[in-house]
Amino acid sequence: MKKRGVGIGLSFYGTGYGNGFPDVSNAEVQLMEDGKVAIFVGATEVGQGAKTALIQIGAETLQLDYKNIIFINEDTDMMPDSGTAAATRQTYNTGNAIKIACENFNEEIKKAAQKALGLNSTAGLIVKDGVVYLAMFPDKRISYKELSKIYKDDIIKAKGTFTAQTVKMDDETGQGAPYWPYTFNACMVLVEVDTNTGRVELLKSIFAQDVGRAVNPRLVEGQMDGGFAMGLGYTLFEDLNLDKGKMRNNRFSKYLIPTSMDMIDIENIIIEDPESTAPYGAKGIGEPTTIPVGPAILNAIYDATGVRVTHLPVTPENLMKAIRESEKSEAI
Amino acid sequence: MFIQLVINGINYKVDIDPNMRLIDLLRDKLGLVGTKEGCGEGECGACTVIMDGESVNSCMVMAFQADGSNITTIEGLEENGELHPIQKAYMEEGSVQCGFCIPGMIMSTKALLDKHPNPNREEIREGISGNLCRCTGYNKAINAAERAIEILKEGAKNEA
Amino acid sequence: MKLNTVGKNIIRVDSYSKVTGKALYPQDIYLENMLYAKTLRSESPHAYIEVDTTEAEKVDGVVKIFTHKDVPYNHHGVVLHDHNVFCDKKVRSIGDPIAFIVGESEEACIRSMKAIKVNYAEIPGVFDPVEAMKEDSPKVHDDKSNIIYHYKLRKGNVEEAFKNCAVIVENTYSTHMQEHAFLQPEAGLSYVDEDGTIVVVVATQYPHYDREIIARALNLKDEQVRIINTNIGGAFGAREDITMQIHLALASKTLNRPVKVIYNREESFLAHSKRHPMIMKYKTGADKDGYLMAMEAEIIGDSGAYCSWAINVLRKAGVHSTGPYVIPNVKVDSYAVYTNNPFTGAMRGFGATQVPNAAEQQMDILAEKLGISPIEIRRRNIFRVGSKTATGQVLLEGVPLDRCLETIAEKYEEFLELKEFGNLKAEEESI
Amino acid sequence: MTLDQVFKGNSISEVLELLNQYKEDAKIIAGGTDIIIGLRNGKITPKVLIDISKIDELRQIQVEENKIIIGSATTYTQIVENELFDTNLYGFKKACRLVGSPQIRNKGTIGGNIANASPAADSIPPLIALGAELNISSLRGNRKLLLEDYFNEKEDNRLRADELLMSIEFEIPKKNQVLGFSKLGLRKALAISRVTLSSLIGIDDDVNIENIRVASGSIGKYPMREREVEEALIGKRFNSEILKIAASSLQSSMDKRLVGRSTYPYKRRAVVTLFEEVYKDNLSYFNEVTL
Repeated sequence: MKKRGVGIGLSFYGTGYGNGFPDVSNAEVQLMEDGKVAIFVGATEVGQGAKTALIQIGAETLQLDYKNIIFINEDTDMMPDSGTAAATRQTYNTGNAIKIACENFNEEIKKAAQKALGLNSTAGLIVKDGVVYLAMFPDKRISYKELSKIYKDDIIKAKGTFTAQTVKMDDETGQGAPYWPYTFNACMVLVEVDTNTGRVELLKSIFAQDVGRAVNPRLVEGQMDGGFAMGLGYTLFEDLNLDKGKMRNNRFSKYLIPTSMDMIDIENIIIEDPESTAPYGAKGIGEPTTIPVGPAILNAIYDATGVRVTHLPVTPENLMKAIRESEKSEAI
Repeated sequence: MFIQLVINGINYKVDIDPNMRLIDLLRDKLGLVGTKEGCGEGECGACTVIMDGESVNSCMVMAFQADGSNITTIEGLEENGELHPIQKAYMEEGSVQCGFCIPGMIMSTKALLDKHPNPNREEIREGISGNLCRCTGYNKAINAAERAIEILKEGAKNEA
Repeated sequence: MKLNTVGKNIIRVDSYSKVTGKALYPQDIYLENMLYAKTLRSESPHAYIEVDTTEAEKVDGVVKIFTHKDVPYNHHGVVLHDHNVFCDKKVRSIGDPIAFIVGESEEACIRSMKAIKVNYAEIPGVFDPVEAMKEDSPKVHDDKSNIIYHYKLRKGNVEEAFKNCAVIVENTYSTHMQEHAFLQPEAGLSYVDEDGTIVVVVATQYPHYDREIIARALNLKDEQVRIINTNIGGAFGAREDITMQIHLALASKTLNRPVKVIYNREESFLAHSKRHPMIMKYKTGADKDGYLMAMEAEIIGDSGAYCSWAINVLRKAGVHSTGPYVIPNVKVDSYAVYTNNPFTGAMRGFGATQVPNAAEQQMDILAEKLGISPIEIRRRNIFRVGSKTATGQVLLEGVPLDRCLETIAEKYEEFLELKEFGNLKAEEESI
Repeated sequence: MTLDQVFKGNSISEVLELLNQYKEDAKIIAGGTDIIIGLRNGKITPKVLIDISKIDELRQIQVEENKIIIGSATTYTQIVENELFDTNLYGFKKACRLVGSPQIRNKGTIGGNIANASPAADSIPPLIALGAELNISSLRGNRKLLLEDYFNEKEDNRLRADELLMSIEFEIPKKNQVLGFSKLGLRKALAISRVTLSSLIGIDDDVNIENIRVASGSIGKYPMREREVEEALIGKRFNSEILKIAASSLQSSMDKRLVGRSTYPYKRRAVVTLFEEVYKDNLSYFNEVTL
């Protein structure tokens, strides 16, 4: 018999290392010889889109076309330490470090322009599209390219460091402010359960994700789809089948992650609420997108079958076991 | 032993070891490293190439079996420096994340569209169902296939 | 604020190289005069070992077999240094590295690896974290307690609060171990630069950490090690801990030649961490109007044979155990425990992924008992701007959970209709 | 891997010669989807590999009088794309379409699944239900074997070292017969089947079951005929009433066969859904076709 159910799941997620640990990101910005601007950070692109999102934050702060930014994040000899690409921290933490470094760079380049243009102050100087000019007299202007030629031996550069604020929790009471910022989401699913085979089929889902501000909405949607698929696999398919410390399912023919046919189109809704301490309000969302999926599916399975599954994964056999047990107890 | 085959339009005569798989030939011998190995058992599809018109896992083909075949790998899709419409669509639709599955995914999409130029979303899902991806949840790859179909149609119209 | 670039769907800057197959991952790089390597791993979950490489060294094409004897500081780990670079006396889980065989070809390394004799003197293992917490359980790390960490959260008075609850729900939930299953299996290369710098080319989440840990293991200064991070084929937390980085650096430093290693999928499963399985005992109470009054939880996380991030993960699980709800009285104890299972560590959600499977089901059970909808009970309890979390943190801003909830709530009726429609149809068709 | 020599077979006679020469040292490769895994993990260690995937006679689907003959190196994709399997043989097409993934179906062959005796081979139960026979050749001669006899405990029936599986043949079902198939996998693609069921059912003018063959996969040691189910259903009116009978008679067979196995309670119940699916497919065929 096929039975349908609706379930929801909410979650919150504290980003960053947390618990008062020095969560430091560094960034360096430098004018290159061709007038382009290089950003050096130790923020790893693992596929989440850090490189693109961080370039966008840099471009925004530098008021520069993103194509004129050179982004170096691959070599420890060239880049400062920006912490790990984990804890959903790169957009917020390294994004802030880049923003600060770029703001500092804007001041440095204004100073350089002041000298080159023979002005008596940097006041009123504007940086825009690779040019520094005086707002009240726009003829006073100099391009980054020209500046790079003048300052060849005295490279224009700046640094930025950001340390996230968290408070270590008390050892006995756990009281403290362990993470900041928090990211929130809500997910709802409609599933269909076959009460003979225990197969759970996903039919429909809507997923609302707080992002602070979406630096690149399409990348955010990609994270939401991917997070959903991982949550789906975690809940319904993936089982290492551990036996006395040995993983029986240790390859892809046995450890089943969702295929394209197991996924469905998700209605992804991005909720924006810019966070004042974040770069342009943007918070990280990498990890949170996977969290509410399982709970929503579990609640939907209950709604469909009246059976509470308290042990993951809900493989067909595990679900059937739970269904049989609940039928037995009902019979008594 | 020597085998002869065409890869991305180029004739090759290569000396192979009998134990070599097609993926080993492509990567280790010919430097075509865009074809990836993700599982070695035909499950993940990262090593997908098109062999005589059909998508195959190059980890599931022995190199000697490819003698006389015509093979297209991801490196063979660009023409005169112009990206293939599927490649363009993957970029535009944001279908790429870590990228490791992408060459295989694109080759499967190409094999699908070569045979069936107008699949619906479900048929696209089936067409890439032999390509595992852990990052994207597949949906943007399906969007890209749909976008590629549009680009290909526009191209055909312009030619006509 | 008018923004020019932020908020725009610009095309990913790395996508051109990735759609053309030009993006290089470590396995795609071939260097001249390059050696290959294989890692011999433990087949036992808990045993004393004796390793004899005499025969293996004689295998044609083998250049050197590295073991613990070759490592100046044979320890590493992201929090505690409880991993061995190569196990010396004891293995603690299946997959622990024992030796690194370097040779002229991969085949030579495999032949040699098979010729290494490892004598395993089995020790009773412990595979259940609850068992492992008992005093008389086998100890994974010498005589140290298996309990690595205990996080305590105390707010208000749960005993008193439960007395005043209209409904109380008690359940024990458990979650399993999850594999990251990124598509690119681990691979890496190393070589020595003209100036003597040891260069390790890998795909890692945190290159500066790798540099530091390699330098420490090999007794070098940080500046003597350089990490080049290639394209990375997914991580999800599994590229936080060290896998082959020290092995490669050691081999190139010793042999002064490039060395490459590629894990196959099975080895990848063995080499990196997993998501912590957790046992979560929950007691949650609400008043008759559906407002949460108290929650008590005990969370036990299986760290496997090594700590990795267990302390931080179980801390995070504890902090997030309430779900995004205001609860005035909270008591949480979370524990990280050693067992002889594969080690667990960072994975997407980092402890905050497991607990909602319990907390969110508790919410629905409470709602059902109170006769209100799952949406409604959440509406009454969610964090909003100004709410205080169980740790006493004031959520000053950026709490649009109400908007997230209302966004899905708008579709709740539609989902229910589709459910009813499907159920009616199934009943009609039922045979 | 242990290979010294590999041959690309150009003709059947050449392959038979090679098999005769190398015997146990040789292995046939067609699609390679099973054998390469075996070579890589050391489960099989042949010295010689003979490829038959390019021999045209072995990769064609022919109709001869009332029979369909499928060459052993025919791929699943060839079957899925062949119109012969669109109507009352749809169950066979469905089984082939549910194999692995497009890449696997493009390489994997119908003969490979049989020769490797994979217990979870999806295409076997429908062929057993069709009463398919195997044509096997060697330099010593030819033999015919019922597919359902291939998968039993008699090792004699299995392919010998010098033998080549040439083709699989079966009678084309009549218009009043339909082949049904259903599969329970753990996911929707790349799924190894937990249980499969297939049936060939023929009905008479009064809509009574005139003839029937039922076969299962993964509810025994090997794919097999389910005679108890056949006996229970023959002569019965083809309507939803038969589902209960089918399920309970199969369950009673399973009770004898599987009891004590950890998967038994699960599979015992799952077959109910599988029978429903087969029944629905069959019903829609009978509804569409005017007999």
